[in-house]
Amino acid sequence: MPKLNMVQAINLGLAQEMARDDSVIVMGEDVGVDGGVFRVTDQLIEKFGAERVLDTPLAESAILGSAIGMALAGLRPVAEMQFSGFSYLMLAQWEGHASRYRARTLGQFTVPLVVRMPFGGGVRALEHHSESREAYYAHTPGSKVLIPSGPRNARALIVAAIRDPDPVVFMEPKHSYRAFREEVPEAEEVGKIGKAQLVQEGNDLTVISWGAMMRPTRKAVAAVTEQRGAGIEVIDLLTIAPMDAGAVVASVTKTGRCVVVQEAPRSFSVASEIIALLNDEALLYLEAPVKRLTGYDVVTPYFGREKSYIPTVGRIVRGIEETLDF
Amino acid sequence: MPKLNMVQAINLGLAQEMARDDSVIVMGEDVGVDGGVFRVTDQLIEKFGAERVLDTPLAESAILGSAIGMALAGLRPVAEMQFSGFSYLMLAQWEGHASRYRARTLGQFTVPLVVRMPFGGGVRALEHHSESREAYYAHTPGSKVLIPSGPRNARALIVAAIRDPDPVVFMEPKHSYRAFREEVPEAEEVGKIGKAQLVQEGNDLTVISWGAMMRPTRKAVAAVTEQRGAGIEVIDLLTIAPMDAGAVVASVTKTGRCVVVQEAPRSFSVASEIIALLNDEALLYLEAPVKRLTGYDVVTPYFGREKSYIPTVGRIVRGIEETLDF
Amino acid sequence: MPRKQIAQFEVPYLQILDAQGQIDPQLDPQLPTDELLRIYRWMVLARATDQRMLKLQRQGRIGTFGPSTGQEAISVAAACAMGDDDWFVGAFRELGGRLVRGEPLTSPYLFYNGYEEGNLQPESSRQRLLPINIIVASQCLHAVGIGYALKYRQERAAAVAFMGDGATSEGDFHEALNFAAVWQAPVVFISQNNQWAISMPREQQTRSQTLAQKGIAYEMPSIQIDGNDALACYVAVREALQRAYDGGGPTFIEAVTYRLMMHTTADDPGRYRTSAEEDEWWQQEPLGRLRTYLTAKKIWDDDQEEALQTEIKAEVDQAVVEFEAMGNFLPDIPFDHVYGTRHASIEQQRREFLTNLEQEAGDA
Amino acid sequence: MPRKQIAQFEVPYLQILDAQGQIDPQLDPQLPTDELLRIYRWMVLARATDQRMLKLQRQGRIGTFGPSTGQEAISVAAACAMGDDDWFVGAFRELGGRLVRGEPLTSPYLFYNGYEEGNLQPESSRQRLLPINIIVASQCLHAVGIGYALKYRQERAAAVAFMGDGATSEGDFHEALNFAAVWQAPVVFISQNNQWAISMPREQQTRSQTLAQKGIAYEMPSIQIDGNDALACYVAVREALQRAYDGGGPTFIEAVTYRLMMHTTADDPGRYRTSAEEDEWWQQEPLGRLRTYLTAKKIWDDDQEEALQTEIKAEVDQAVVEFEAMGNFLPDIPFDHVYGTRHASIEQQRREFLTNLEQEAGDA
Ligand SMILES: Cc1ncc(C[n+]2csc(CCOP(=O)(O)OP(=O)(O)O)c2C)c(N)n1
Ligand SMILES: Cc1ncc(C[n+]2csc(CCOP(=O)(O)OP(=O)(O)O)c2C)c(N)n1
Ligand SMILES: [Mg+2]
Ligand SMILES: [Mg+2]
Repeated sequence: MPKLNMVQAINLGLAQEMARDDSVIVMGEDVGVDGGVFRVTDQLIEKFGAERVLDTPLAESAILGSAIGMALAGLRPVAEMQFSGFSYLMLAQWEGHASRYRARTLGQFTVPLVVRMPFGGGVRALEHHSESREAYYAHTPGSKVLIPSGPRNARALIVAAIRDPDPVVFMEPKHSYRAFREEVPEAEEVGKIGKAQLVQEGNDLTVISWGAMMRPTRKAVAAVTEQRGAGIEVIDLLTIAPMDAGAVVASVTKTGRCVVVQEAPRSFSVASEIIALLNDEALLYLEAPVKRLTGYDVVTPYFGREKSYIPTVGRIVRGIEETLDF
Repeated sequence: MPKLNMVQAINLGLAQEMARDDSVIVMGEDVGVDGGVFRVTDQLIEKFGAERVLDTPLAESAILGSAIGMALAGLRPVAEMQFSGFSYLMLAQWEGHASRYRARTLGQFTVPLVVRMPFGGGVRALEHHSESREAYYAHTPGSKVLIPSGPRNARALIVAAIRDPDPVVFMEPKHSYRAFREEVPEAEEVGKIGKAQLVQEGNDLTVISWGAMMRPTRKAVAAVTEQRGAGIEVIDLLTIAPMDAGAVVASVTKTGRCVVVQEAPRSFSVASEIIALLNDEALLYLEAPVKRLTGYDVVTPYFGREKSYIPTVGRIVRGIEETLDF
Repeated sequence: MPRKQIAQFEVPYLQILDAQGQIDPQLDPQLPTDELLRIYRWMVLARATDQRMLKLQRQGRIGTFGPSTGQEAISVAAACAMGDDDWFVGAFRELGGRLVRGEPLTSPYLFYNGYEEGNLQPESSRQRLLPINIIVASQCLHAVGIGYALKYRQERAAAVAFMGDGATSEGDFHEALNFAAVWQAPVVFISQNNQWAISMPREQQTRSQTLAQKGIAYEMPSIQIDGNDALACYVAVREALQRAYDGGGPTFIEAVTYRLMMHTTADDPGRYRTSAEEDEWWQQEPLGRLRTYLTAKKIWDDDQEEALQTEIKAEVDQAVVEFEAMGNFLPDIPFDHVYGTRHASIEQQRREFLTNLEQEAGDA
Repeated sequence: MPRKQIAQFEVPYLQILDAQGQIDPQLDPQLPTDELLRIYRWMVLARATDQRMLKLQRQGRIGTFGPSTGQEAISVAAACAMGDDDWFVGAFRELGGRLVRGEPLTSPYLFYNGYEEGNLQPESSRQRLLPINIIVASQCLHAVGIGYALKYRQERAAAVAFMGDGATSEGDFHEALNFAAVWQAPVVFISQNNQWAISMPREQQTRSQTLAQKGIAYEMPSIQIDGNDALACYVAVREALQRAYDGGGPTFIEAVTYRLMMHTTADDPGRYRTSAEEDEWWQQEPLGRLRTYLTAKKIWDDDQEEALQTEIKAEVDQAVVEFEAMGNFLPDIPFDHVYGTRHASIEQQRREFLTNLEQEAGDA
């Protein structure tokens, strides 16, 4: 099995789906000749031609809006927003059309499409290139929101997203793009949308995270486990919406303690929703407040300061310990 | 004191602020000659002229984007989005500029402006005219989000919003526009941004709501109080972000039980954040799960079905009772 | 100072049938009689439906809606000029065209009474008719994507997108025309310039003398036509479709017309325009002049007109009866169509919803 | 078929100094010597700063940035043509113009090293220089609002907005030009058509022959100019400003230039364009031709050039030294500027942040 980084893994998934189904079209700014500014779509134009790998003009609303038209007419577009920070330009098309077409027509017209977008910080990038706003999309009914955390699940989930009958926001944690490699089988693997992954079992505390935060989370969990011998359960959410409530609730019902690690600002966020869910279904099992280790409710600082604003291994370790000791 | 409905009350606030300060400019689609599709800006063009009450072309991003320019240059624009359902077209300007200019320039450039927008359902309107998406704005750092619930606080808050040094999203619950009247003093009243209102004190349970949901909430509370003699504390949030955490926590710390009533879809919402806040600060005081009485996570139905999807008095009564009886 | 001119552009105009119903013989497209009568019949049906809806709205039997009276020519003629494989991508003021494309006569009532069922196209139809679109200009982009898909699949077909004059101010309009031109997508963009966007007159919406000239920004063949002249509409759309089918890419058509009624039933035009202006435009409305022409051409007479009116009244009556007999609107249908897949959290909320609904019934 | 033409448009072009530095005497604006030398000096300083940044970036001393080498003429000439009361509203490739407008020489380094401090304008300055704007085309709208405010306050001033060629595809560009035209706002829109938007060549960005013709859509005076000809840039901007001051509303200028370097330091142009193309454009770059002209005009010679280069190198060296000596970047400053008012929840998070920071320090 080849060892791939996340960029290569998503590229593999895209290439395989394009080979399998000629209704799959890749489109966006610089996705063709340039292969994408992160090279996620590298070589696709050579393999599948400029009719299936569209270098579009610079207009995010048009990229999604025309992708919606393609999907209505039977194609399966995979559109890229060059950075999630520019995706708000297409939110009206997302909220108003992509997420609604099925409901509006009681299933007669559907828009199976994927919007891929790199998101998150930690790569010393310019303004607007470091935010995490998955909550916008997750709060929009009719949207599916996926966030892979590693090469293998990224490949499996991009395939699932492309085959899914619904519009999917596929948010790629750019900090993880080249951070590590995993074995990714050539053979087809199709992720399950709506399912979280139980990364590690434990009885004392549940840590829930997703995307780029999975790495510091795992390191922190390893450290705490080593230091204290605590049994920590780790959940990788993978699907943000519709969330795998069952997995979250089952775990915390068992452990009674929970820490959520997220890069996005704290308030009105995915972490908030996880807590609300636990309140609904597991309150009586909670032995400590659920801890939110998150970004702060400040305007994302330029990269000179960003590091301190993203949860670190040390902060996660302390958060877990405090929750264990509560 | 004249008895005014919410439309008249906001109109009064706008007119008084325009008279007081010639840097206040009203702008938007049909706000001038037509006086706004809901008449909130009625007569302003007659009183202040077409240079200060701008009927703009049909373009939401331009309305906010040019308002940002005006604010940078020292004006205080009050821009209208004709319906919140079209405001996503300006979210990129909001997230990318309005909410960031202060942070970006460490306070050197600021954008004191207000974006008014009617939101919410219950008025038998067409698609996109019934949603509640306050969570988008609330989740955006640097944004202040206000939602009045009645004529008097609407007037006081619009005045506060106009005078505030920051960009404010002022969401007007259109169902409450003409639903009832209140005495609104001619004399200046300036609301306090960041402060919730304790509508009614009680020791047994806290109900938190805002906007149009305050009315069924109050009715439900009256019914439960009458039936059971329970002491129910009622909080009208008024400011969604930055939220008055102190008021919420103090109340639930006292009562131990809490119900949140909201029109918006449930997940990743303001209600979720309130629960997360209580988890952080008041978990040990909770005698029952906080109950979310909310819209569902479905695409807002057309108005033929909408009624069942908006929390009703009966549903709130039952929610309160269940939480009391937990 | 002497400066080079590096590009020149012109904006053409087409009117075939003038406001008095006189045809310009040089421009006569010589449409077959049955096609002329077909166009006329749909225009009459659209007008009758529109006026009935107005009545129903005033009686509280349907909700807010935006009448299209006075604008029948362009959407009907366009729809008649279209082929079966073409896609109709409307805004919200193309009632006539929608009916031509096979929308059930009951659908407008259902839609404006708040039921998604009003968006359903007959299973038997080609279903290349998108639902009404309310987010101004947003649909222009869908047409571009559809056009791209048609081109990609090498179908000899096009997408026809409608928008208002106000819509041309939105970013989505601009992005759509640019994408369509770059892709040379088979799309016909038709701006119904009805002089008003709610209370905003055309002259304040944009400073350009014509809307048609906006196509120059995209090097797109563009034309202004008399949008109340069904023949000019038909000819211009047919030409544009032909260009699209032949690989010649998109066309932009400005159809000059007038919104004779209120913006929607919630609107009061008396606040922003004079009835004198309305009266003037009533003189130019499309049905009368087409009837004059058909009569002059001796393919139509008063008896036929009377028979048609009777027939159409019956059709409209029948549709309203059918609409009002419809009742089985399942309350939890929104839960079925959030996603195309089932999810536990949605199903749990559905149960909660149904329990609540039962209890509400008990409350009453 | 004979059709009426109802409107005609032309797109003018202006070049004064050709690629060889030859002036068209008919078009010579006869700028005073000190103004010519001032323009040249800023262009040289911009080039030197740009090249130094490239070096610093390669050494990891600053982060990703987008060089403006080759595009100095337009932003410098525009800034030199502007009055003190005018607003400079840039995108991200107007380094030269920004420096002219009084941006501290250390700011670019600070900005591209990830500190908001790089956006601070000297307290002593007029501060009509907005920070770098990264959301393509979004700043065009800010310029329109500023223009409106200037008009409203009856200031004799204008806003000058810069954007790229790619930017003309965004909806915000369209909406901005439309609003500006409708409001007749004093705004000068300058599109730096540098032939590329990252990997997207100008011809695929839009189908129009020129970008200038996009102004026709808004009935806006528009012109294409040689953007590497500092004189044409100066003249065109001055004319546009004059029009704006005089109540004549906005102007759209397409300045044809070329991005001689990579899009940003993260980009590899070798993936999408040839070095032959780059070489060709190096022949037309703006500094050389202006120097040739100044030399031919006998107001500049090699000694002066050498002295200038030495002087500017020292200035740049000094700026880098100053930049690298800066250090007191308070970590919790973002909490100060979320709002202009204090809020308990933000202050609580600040405390949490500071505690964490202390503990992190302990971790290390
Ligand atoms: C994006 C958006 N903004 C605002 C509205 C509210 N609105 C509905 S129709 C309309 C005017 C549309 O004018 P025009 O495009 O000329 O179409 P017409 O109504 O004249 O057919 C407005 C402002 C909307 N539906 N969508
Ligand atoms: C709205 C938006 N979309 C995408 C990007 C990413 N991006 C940054 S610059 C750029 C190309 C800009 O091209 P152009 O307008 O020609 O300016 P140039 O870089 O050539 O100066 C892109 C796509 C962005 N910054 N903003
Ligand atoms: Mg109109
Ligand atoms: Mg460019």
